[in-house]
Amino acid sequence: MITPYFVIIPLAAAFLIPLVSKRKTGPAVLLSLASTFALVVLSGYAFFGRSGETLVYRMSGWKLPVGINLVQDAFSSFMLVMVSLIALTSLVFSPRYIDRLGGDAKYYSLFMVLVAGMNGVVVTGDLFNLFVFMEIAILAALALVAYGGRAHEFEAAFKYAVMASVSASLILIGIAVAYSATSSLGLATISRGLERQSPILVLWVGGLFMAGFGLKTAAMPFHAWLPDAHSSAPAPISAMLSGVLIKALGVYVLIRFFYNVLGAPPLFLQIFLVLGAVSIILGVLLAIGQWDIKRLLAYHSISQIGYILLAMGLDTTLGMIGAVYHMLNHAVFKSLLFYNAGALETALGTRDLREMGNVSKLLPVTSGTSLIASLSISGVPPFNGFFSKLVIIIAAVQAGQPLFAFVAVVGSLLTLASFLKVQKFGLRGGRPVERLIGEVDGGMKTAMILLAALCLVTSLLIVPGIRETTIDPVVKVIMEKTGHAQIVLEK
Amino acid sequence: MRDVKPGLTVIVKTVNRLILWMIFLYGIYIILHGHLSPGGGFGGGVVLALGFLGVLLAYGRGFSLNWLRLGTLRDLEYSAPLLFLGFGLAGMAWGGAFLANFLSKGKLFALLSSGVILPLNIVIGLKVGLSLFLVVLALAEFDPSQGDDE
Amino acid sequence: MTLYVLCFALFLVGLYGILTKRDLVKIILSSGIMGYACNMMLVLFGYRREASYPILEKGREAAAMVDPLPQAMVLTAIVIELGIISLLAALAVRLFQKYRTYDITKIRRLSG
Amino acid sequence: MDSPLVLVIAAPLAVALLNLFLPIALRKAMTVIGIILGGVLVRGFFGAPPPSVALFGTTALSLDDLSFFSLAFIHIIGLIIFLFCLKGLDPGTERTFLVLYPLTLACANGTVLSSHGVGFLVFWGLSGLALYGFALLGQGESASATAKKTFILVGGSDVFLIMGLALAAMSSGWSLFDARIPLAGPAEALAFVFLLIAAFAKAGGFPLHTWVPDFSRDAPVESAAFLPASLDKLLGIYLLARMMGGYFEVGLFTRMIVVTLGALTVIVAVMMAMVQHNGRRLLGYHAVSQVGYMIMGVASGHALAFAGGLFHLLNNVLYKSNLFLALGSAEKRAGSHDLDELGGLAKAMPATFAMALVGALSISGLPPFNGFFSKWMIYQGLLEQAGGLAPAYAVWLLVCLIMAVFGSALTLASFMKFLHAVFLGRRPERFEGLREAPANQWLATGLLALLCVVFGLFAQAVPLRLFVFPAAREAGFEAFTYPGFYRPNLILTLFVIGFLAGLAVYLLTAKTRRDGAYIGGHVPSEAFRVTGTDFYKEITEMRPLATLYRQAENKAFDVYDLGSKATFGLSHLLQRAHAGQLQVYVLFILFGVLLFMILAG
Repeated sequence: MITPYFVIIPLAAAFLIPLVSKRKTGPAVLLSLASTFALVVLSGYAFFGRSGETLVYRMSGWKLPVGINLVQDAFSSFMLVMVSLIALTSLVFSPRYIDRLGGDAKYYSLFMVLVAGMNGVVVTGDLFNLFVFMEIAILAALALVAYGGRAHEFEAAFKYAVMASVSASLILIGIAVAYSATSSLGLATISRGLERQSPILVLWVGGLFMAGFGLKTAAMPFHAWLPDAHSSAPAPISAMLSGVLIKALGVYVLIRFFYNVLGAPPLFLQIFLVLGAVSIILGVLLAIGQWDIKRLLAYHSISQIGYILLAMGLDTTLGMIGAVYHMLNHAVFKSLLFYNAGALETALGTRDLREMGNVSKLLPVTSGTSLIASLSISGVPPFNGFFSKLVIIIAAVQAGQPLFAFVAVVGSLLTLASFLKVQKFGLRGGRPVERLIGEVDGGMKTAMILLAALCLVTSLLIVPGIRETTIDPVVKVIMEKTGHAQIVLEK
Repeated sequence: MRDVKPGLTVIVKTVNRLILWMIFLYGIYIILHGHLSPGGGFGGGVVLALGFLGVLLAYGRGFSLNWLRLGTLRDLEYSAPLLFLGFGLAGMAWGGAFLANFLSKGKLFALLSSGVILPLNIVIGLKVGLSLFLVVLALAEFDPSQGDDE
Repeated sequence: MTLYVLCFALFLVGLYGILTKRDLVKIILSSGIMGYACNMMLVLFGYRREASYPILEKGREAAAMVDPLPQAMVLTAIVIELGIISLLAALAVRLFQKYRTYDITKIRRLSG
Repeated sequence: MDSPLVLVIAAPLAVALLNLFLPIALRKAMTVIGIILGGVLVRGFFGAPPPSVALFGTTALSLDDLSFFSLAFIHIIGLIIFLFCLKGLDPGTERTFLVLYPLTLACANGTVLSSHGVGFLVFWGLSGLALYGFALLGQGESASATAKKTFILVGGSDVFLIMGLALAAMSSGWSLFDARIPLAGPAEALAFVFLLIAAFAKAGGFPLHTWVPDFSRDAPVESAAFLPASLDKLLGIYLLARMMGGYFEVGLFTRMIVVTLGALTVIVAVMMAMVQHNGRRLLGYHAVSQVGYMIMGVASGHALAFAGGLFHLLNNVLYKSNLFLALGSAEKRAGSHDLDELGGLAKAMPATFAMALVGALSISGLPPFNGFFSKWMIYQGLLEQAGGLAPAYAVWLLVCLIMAVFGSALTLASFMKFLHAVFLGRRPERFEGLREAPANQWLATGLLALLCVVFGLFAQAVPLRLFVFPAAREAGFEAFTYPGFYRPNLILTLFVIGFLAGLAVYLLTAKTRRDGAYIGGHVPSEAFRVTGTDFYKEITEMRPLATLYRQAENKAFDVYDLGSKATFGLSHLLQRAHAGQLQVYVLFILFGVLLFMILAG
């Protein structure tokens, strides 16, 4: 049984790191890289080797409804692959960047706690356990946002922390209501229990969770922490936050809870649609006016999450394919974009687009990969973003929601506009840059090239034949809805 | 000006000296009886941390840090969760699942009973006590009057 | 019922604090109050009328007990809250070092 | 997978990938080989269309006469323009250029061969991406802004295409070739509008045309001839022809709207073209204005006009790339594409001048060149159609027609200015000793000019019979009757006779004296040189036009600029809600929670 190792490995690494590396960061880097690599291999094995199977792991041997169980199905494995991949590239990117901030081994330790928290959320089958892992991840994320030690970083972390504690309270009340109604905490047993409850109660629980996890997702009225936090964090952490944290803690939980536990109640699907549409448009409108490159990227995270929410709200298989696929794609290109921003910041010493210029000669890797990432996020073929947006728009039209499809279309157009703005001012502007302040080192380049290649490779996932082994099992798990609880309970 | 000794008055110090070991004893008692009565690793750990906190308040930072080795404390704190994970893995190896019991369960209401819970409580107590103390210590290190305006 | 209403009132007190207070420390305390309200709610949900504490003792029959699980959850939630609050406190001190104020309305370098 | 259809796309694609690693000389050789290989394959399709290619259970690629029409000319024009590129590319950007060129060809081939909507989308978007790539190669100060604008308009229209095809697929599936969608419900109407947006943005139709002149000014001149003047027209009008010829069942009113847009394109662009001081921008605006005729022809729904529209597309591709390349030759020698700085190059570059003259006469619609023939077909078709319509519609159509004819006259005027400014007039002193353009360049423009003449003289025998009429038939337009009387050979004979007579009169009777300019005894200096751009200066000062021109200069009519202003305004408004106030942020959350609670009852 490999499921618990997804939490054990990063957690052990997190606490081993400060023990083995006192002054030098070398061992810390090696240890974290090694453990993340192990996670990549494990999750890859879990996803490709045992795809379609639902594994249930009972902690200390206790059965449901008493014990805590870990559930690993295709959807969890998919998320695990995503988290580990982005974490690996983020760690490859980190060393030089963190050294520049005066970094020490604590960074890597916190990083591994973050990974452990996210993995925990993804593999757990228990509601309260999920809450705990979520808080672990949030705590690590808060500390990492403030890691640079500058004024605005503390500010962002503080605001994020206050808002996160509000949402934690909401989630806790939701858990309390769910527990009082069903006397259990396992997701599967709650799903069974809520079927017998009055629909009003289900709506209340849903509303509380929607608000609580909506904040982690950064859907539109709950988004205000995101641009601050994601733009203030060190670049590799921004990549982790925007790339996977909002998905592992937000989207994943929303899908899991509303589809597999509540069985996709229509009211919430409507809410998903509306939140998604609002997030797409307002997020991208806010983004296009930014001059700080990382803030611009952060607002785009809101807008792209909107696409995922919109696709989730369609309640069709095609829509869910779009949502899952876009989730992976967004993780890839958004992380890459944040690495680009980090590399630019290292090389030019500024994040303001107006102070940058034509660096395509001086920084060929950065500008090349950022072009690829920009085109991906704007939905230009042959990159991955095109295909997921295509699927989402087609799904929206086929689901009889052309209005929402049109919102997605307009959002895509504005996304393109704002990323061409980044290209024009940041990387290929008229003003040539003579001199670089810092050097973009091999690790950064490796991370960027890796993700740029992934931008192309992941577009293959939509090809029929490959899709059957990658995205389809994930979607199958989700679209089983409450039937999934039955499978878990029977194990 | 006479030079001010760090810490509080001699009364506090004396009382603290007398009471400290009792606090520790109480904390350890709670930790060890976690599986029998209310309490356990977390509660006991907090009491332990309060004991340390007393020293810190009474004698000041300098003395406390001399008295306790910060590095050792940190290492202990970091290794506590590792120990916890170790027990979990041992459960996997011998008990069949993560954190499963692999020790003898003993007799009900005896101190050495309930298998793996007792050692886990001890580990948790260690972790909580040290963590809390270190958190307070870290907060005490800040000097709001110092700092760089940005 | 009264207890639930009071719990909710406590929650609102916390929320009110976060929404209206300017001082960082008061905001931290308010968020703590909100957390406590939730914890109490959780404990209340596990309460059963005329039941005793959920501990098995020598010489005592296993009678009706309140639900122990919410209490365990509350304990965990408290630990988490402790973590968040200590982090918030640390951030507040560092914020003061940087901004020379505890007023949250003056700490707004990130906008737009 | 070994179908020749796949090979037509794969060959240039493989060349593009190979070119990433080869030295420059080999890149050129590979590209030539790739295009010729493709051309041979396409030649093989003539009369014997290859079987369709199926992918994942649906027909992905297939060839009908309309796609064959586009495919053939993609190859012809690709080869000729590449002949021009063999020598004289900008060394700084040469390497990338030689990768993008075959890539663009591959995408264009893929676009016209895709019968499945998704494949079409992918190739269509890729060709837009290639366009952006070329735009990024531009060197001037405004090049990066132009690249941005180009790709926002062209790439942005792709998402509308996605939406349009998705909506259309609801009623007829994903096949582009054999669908007949009635414009009945709002979904179909919306699909039509979205596809129209995509086609207009690609081809450069009003009001989405504004990227064309900018791109023409800033991108490398070869790419201006290659993309906005040729391939993008081929693709955009290809899509429009598909839409109008069978994909949708279009009603009269819709046709009239599109025809009106076409007429507006003609007149607006040509008015702008006339006052340009920059040669490339001038040609760019004309590239837009010519699209207007194609749109009118293709959209009108009359068989002859449809064929005329397609024929005009071919002709435009020929003479417009000819003109761009000729200007490019001049520019590479003289170092400027500003009409005010050029002048008198005819003596130094006689071959280039001759070719440009043919192009200019063609575009202005002078018989017997090809431009006249296709315009004539369109006019005839429209006139005939107007005869069969209700009076209101007939008047409407006639107004459009008059606008188009007027545009044609202005085109002639504009090209007189162009020729004068570049090749005639007095030569500035710094152009002494300029040499003729390299042979490959005037050979390329010469080939294009030759084709212009051939297509004009033998229109019936060659292009119409072989390419245009089959394509129009594919779109469901069958009866081609010529109501008027036009015979190019006769016209040519009359012209030649007239010309010879004039020459005879000149040689026999007149005694001409040649002398320098006399300016009251002053030494003629640069300041007294009359540049071509002054011809139409008054137009910009004429009374209602003056305000319009001023507004146009401030980009008041530019969709792109209006859109960006609106967007940034909204953005600014929203930013004020995110002023860093924690309390406000928490209120957002509270608002959301209350909303959910209310919804949950």
